[in-house]
Amino acid sequence: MLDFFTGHYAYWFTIILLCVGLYGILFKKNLIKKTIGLAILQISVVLYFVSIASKWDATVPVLDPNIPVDQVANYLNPLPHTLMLTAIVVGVATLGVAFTLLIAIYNRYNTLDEQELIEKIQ
Amino acid sequence: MILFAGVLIYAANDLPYRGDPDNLMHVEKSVTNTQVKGNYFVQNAYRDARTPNMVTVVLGDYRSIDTFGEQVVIYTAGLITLLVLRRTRKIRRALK
Amino acid sequence: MIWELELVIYIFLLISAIVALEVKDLLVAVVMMTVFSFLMALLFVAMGAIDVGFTEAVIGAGVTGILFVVVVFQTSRKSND
Amino acid sequence: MDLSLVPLMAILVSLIAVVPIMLSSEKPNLREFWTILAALIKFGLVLTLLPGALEGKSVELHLVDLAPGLPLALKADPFGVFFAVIASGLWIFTSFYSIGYVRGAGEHKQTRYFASFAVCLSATIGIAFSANLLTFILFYEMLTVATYPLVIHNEKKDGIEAGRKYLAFTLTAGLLLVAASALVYHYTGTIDFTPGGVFTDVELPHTTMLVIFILFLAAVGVKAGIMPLHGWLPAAMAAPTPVSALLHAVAVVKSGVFAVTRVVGFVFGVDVMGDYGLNDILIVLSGATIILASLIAFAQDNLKQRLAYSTVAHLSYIVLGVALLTPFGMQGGIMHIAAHATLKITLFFCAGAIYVNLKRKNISNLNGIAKVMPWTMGAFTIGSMGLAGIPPINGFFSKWTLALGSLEGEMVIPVIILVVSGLLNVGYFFPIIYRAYFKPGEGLEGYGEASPLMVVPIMVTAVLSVLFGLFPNLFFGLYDLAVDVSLSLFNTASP
Amino acid sequence: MIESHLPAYIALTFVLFSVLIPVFGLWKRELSQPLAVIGSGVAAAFSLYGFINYLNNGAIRYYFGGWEPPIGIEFVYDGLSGFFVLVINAVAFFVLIYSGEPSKKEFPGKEMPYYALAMLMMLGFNGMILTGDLFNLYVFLEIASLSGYALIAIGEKPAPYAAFRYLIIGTAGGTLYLLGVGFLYTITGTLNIIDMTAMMPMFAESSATVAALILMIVGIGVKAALFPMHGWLPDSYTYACTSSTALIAPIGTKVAAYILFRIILWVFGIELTDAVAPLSYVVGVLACIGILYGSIMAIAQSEMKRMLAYSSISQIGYIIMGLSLANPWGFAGAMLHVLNHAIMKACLFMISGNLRLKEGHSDISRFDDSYRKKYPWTMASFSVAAISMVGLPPLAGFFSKWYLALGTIDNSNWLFLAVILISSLLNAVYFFRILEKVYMMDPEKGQKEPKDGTYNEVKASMLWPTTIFAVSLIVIGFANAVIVGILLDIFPM
Amino acid sequence: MRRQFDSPIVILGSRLLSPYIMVFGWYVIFHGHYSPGGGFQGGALLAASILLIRVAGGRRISRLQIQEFATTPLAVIGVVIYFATGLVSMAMGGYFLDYEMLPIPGLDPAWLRYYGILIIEIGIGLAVMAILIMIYDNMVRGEDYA
Repeated sequence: MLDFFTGHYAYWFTIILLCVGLYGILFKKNLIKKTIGLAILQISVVLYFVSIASKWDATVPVLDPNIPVDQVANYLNPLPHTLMLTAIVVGVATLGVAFTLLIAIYNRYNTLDEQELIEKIQ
Repeated sequence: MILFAGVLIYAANDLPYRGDPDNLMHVEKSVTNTQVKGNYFVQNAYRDARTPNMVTVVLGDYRSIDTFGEQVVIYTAGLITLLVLRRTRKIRRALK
Repeated sequence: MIWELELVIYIFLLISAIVALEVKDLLVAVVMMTVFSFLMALLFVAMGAIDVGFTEAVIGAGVTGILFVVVVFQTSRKSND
Repeated sequence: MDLSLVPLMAILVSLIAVVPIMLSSEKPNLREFWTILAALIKFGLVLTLLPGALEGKSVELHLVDLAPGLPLALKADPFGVFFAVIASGLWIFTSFYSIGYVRGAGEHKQTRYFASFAVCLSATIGIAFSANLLTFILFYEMLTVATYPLVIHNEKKDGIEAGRKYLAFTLTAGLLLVAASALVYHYTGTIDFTPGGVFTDVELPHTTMLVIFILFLAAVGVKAGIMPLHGWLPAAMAAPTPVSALLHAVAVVKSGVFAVTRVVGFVFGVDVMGDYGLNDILIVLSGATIILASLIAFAQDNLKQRLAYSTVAHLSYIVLGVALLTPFGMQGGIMHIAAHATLKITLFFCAGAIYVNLKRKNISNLNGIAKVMPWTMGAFTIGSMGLAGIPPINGFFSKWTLALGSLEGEMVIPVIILVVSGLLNVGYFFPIIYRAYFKPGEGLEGYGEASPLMVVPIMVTAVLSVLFGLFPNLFFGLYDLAVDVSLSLFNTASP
Repeated sequence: MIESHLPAYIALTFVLFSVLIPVFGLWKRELSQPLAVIGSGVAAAFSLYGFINYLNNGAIRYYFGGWEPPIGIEFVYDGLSGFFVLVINAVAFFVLIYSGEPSKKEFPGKEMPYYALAMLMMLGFNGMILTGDLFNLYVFLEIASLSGYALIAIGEKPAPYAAFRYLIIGTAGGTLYLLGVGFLYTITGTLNIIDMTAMMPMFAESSATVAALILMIVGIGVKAALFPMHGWLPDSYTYACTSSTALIAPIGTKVAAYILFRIILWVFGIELTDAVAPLSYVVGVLACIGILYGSIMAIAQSEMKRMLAYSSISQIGYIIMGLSLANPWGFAGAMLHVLNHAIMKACLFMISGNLRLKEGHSDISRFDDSYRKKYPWTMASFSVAAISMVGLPPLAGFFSKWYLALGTIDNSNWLFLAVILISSLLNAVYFFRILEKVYMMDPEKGQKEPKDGTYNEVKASMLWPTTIFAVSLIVIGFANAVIVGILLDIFPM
Repeated sequence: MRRQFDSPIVILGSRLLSPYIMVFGWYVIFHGHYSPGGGFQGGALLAASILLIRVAGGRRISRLQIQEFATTPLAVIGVVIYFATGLVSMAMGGYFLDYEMLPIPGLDPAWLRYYGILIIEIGIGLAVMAILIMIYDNMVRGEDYA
């Protein structure tokens, strides 16, 4: 049972974080809040990848001459890390675009509240 | 959203234990007997590029097109701010 | 990997995420978002992903934080929810 | 001479004619010259196919593949040639008549009118010469679209309503046809028109067969005006009269019954129809349509509406004949295509002439017009007598054959239906004639006969129908063709 | 030599031009659009050559950095990707030619970033199609999406808001896709598509696989505007400027559909997809609802662009339905519909752009019969495209529906067949409504004579792409046997 | 943001901090082979050092550093460095981004890869720095929607 817990608790927390992010996206009316929810969602996925890369008792994926590489269990899996570097940067780019659009919206309608925006558009 | 959480929890029960070095993404050969990436990277990164930081090697060499794409994403974001927000002085004068 | 440490960070992460979403002052929300990013970076490092942690600290907490602040200053600071 | 390209050329002639017609929109005479030229060439081309068809041969032509294994194929078999001869022959008269009509009535957008007309004829000939269902669908839809501008020609509210109704009916029909064809293709692997049907090698559950048949029936039944699906036809009478005359008496509705015949004889096959008892549905529906439509025709005061319901009734004669599944019945049905075409076109021409000349549409206003328009009313009398089935006009002959066919199939009810509807025909046509000849007219001073461009075609078609009645084989051996067709269906079906 | 590098060339052409455009655009703004046209033209030529080469010599696998998969990342140029690349590049080429004129009016002074982003978006789409790596796909997906958001944000006043909504939904979708990839990676240990395909049968029963599949379908379904996830589409397409809509509408959703095809038919295979839950059937039902919903909403619209946007939702449904049928006919129908719909939608949006440029609006209720005189060619193209959308032979639109109908019958799926038929009728309703307006006098205004309009057709650079698309619809209609023959060979089962 | 902060301490502090962050940024780029870091992190740090001054000092001071119009060319240069590396290796007969084919004489393939990675990291660093500054500049300026 403890085994199952230690094996899975990281997933559960990630899932909760994902749900929090999704909640922000779906139910928050303020557009900046939505953006924050988006950021949480993205980082949670990053967290998932990072947590699957881990191995018990392994070291970081930087070569240490004292630790042999033929024992794979000695090093963490570098691939998810790489992927997540990319994903983080992609997330920042997305957020940049979102901010740009937010400023454009505010310039035009002087509000960032979804309800008011819909009223003003119609 | 509850549906979403349900799907995820359903999925998580079948995921392999975290941190177990015997996971399929960590072992040497996959079920169809092909090379597993994570393993290969750990073992051969230094030999291939003389760089101790495996992440850098994967980023810059094995999956370089990913990184290139990533750079292009950033480049895209820059151009987008340019497109949506900025107007050059020349144009502003022309519009007046 | 010390799972007790991770557990603590996880709980703080959750708190900061929820606060960031629920607080009415957007500047506070943005600051909480930065805190969230920073905790996340900490967690990454604790899990051994030093590169990712570094990147998250620099980009997630640093640059995104600045940009968030710029947006809040450029637009409004109040939120209805 | 190699005939294989002739069907294609016959289709393309009027399609190509659209270009000069459009280009000479500013010069009415030149434009109408193109129309008539195209009509004549088309008729000539169709006639070149006739000798071969009389010998029972078919001309086949495979063009591009429309889908893997499904070519755009043309096949001028006797039945197709039969239909093509009627359609293209009557187009010549209609062209002349149209000129008189549109000028007399001062219609607008005459170029569009003639261009659409030409396209319609292409589509009709295409339907006649289609070798498989896919090609058939192609031309069927083309006919739908090309007729639409003609239906809404007056661009008044009723015209547009009629156009919408027309599109609703025919497009649905087209889609059902697509579905039905796809089903046939799925089950049999072919959708070529084969005398005797494509289902000979396939055993299907009764329900499946029934579903396919009902889909087909709903699809082609719309254009054939079978009763619950006839709604568009009276509405479409908002179109100019030549359109009603050629399209709603000949081209479109006859494509419908042509399609019914194709489906019964060439897709299902006579035997299959009989084995699965599918023809009973057709007999019941068409019988009901004949009686009901005739009764409704009584109630119509508008002359064109009355003619329209008469059309609905007479189309069902053909369907009935086909559904009897006997050689005589089939033959009578096919002959009635020709008979009804000539007769109804005469009647519509007359109605149009009356409208253009006197601006009168309603039957109650027709008192005494025979004195003003003797020729027109004479032709009208011939036409209505023919439809009522009075010898020696050609309507009698086909009805007689139909009756023979039903007796041959040992069915009595169709005969009764034929007799009753004949009486009903008399009932709704003769009051018109009575009014025209014997009631004193009002306000007719100063009016004379319609322009010769209209009267001559009327007379020609009237005379034609009389001659057909007397000598069925006189023109182009149409009678022999009909006999050949019906026999071919029955011979191949029983090897 | 060139053959083996083709997949890279196609994508790199767009990179090259997305860099060249700022370089020249900072110096001379007017050069941006011609450069973009050249770029997409070169790419279209490459993809045409590549497709012919594929037909003769078979698929190409290109290893980036010289690392063989699964170590490195590869580009796979096989039949499916070749077909899609050809379609989207050809369409983009013509749309970019077209966009020269409207761009002067709609976003003056912003040509340089606009066309650079258009190139980047095409890079993203091409990359998504060509790549053989699931994570790489995500990267390209984000490139394409980000530039798509930006292109949509240019337009009328509410455009940024529409783009922002699209961004939120789209990025969430992309993130869910990434999570799905994560699940797959966790259980298989690979990211390469071909590698994963070989391993998949061993993990089909795992709940994580099913969840990954669901997440991917949802994530990509957002981009494809699959029914419950379509919310972003109508606003985005309506408020965006003409050139953006004409560029994104025909291409964007198709590429997402491509990914669904790749995942469901190739990576998982239809048996594995349905092993635990009848997912493909669920997707098909959603597609059906989307078809009907889109058609009905389109009837309710009075704005032509919005109507076309709803029509897009409905048409995407056809493609996804063909996917869920998972038999050769359904596949061929869906693929043919990808081609047809790309051309039809591009043509129709370009026509709405023509009208907006000349009339200043594209409100259907204000159309009248003078348009026929003023814009004869535009209206002729519209008639062709509209009739093709309705699905009347011999135009291209009919045949995709024909094959789809055959596919539904092959599966004995009468519900889908009925949906195809009903939606065709609904299509007819909203297109004939416009045709009626344009070609006829309005009876209610009591107008006696047609309004006179003098010939006022748009410039050649706008007119030609429109008419070429219209003509190509007829050509495709007659040549579809050839295309379908090729497509049936591509089908994986 | 747009205007200078009133407090001199803020601007002084940021001016003091900025050069060190910048140096650290370059260090991270070049030392990415041996320790965590690389183009993105380094580029972000470089951008941070410049943004710090901008946030504190407003637009007037920002002219003294990298000017606004210079960011787009810098970004293009960054992308071009990466792209050209790939193209060169392609031109030398390899695959795109195949560093073994880079025309640097006298090095075995592994070292070629080492330098190839370094080159692209520099490209990434430049591009990221330029673009993050660009995003900031454009956002601060705001949109002048008619």
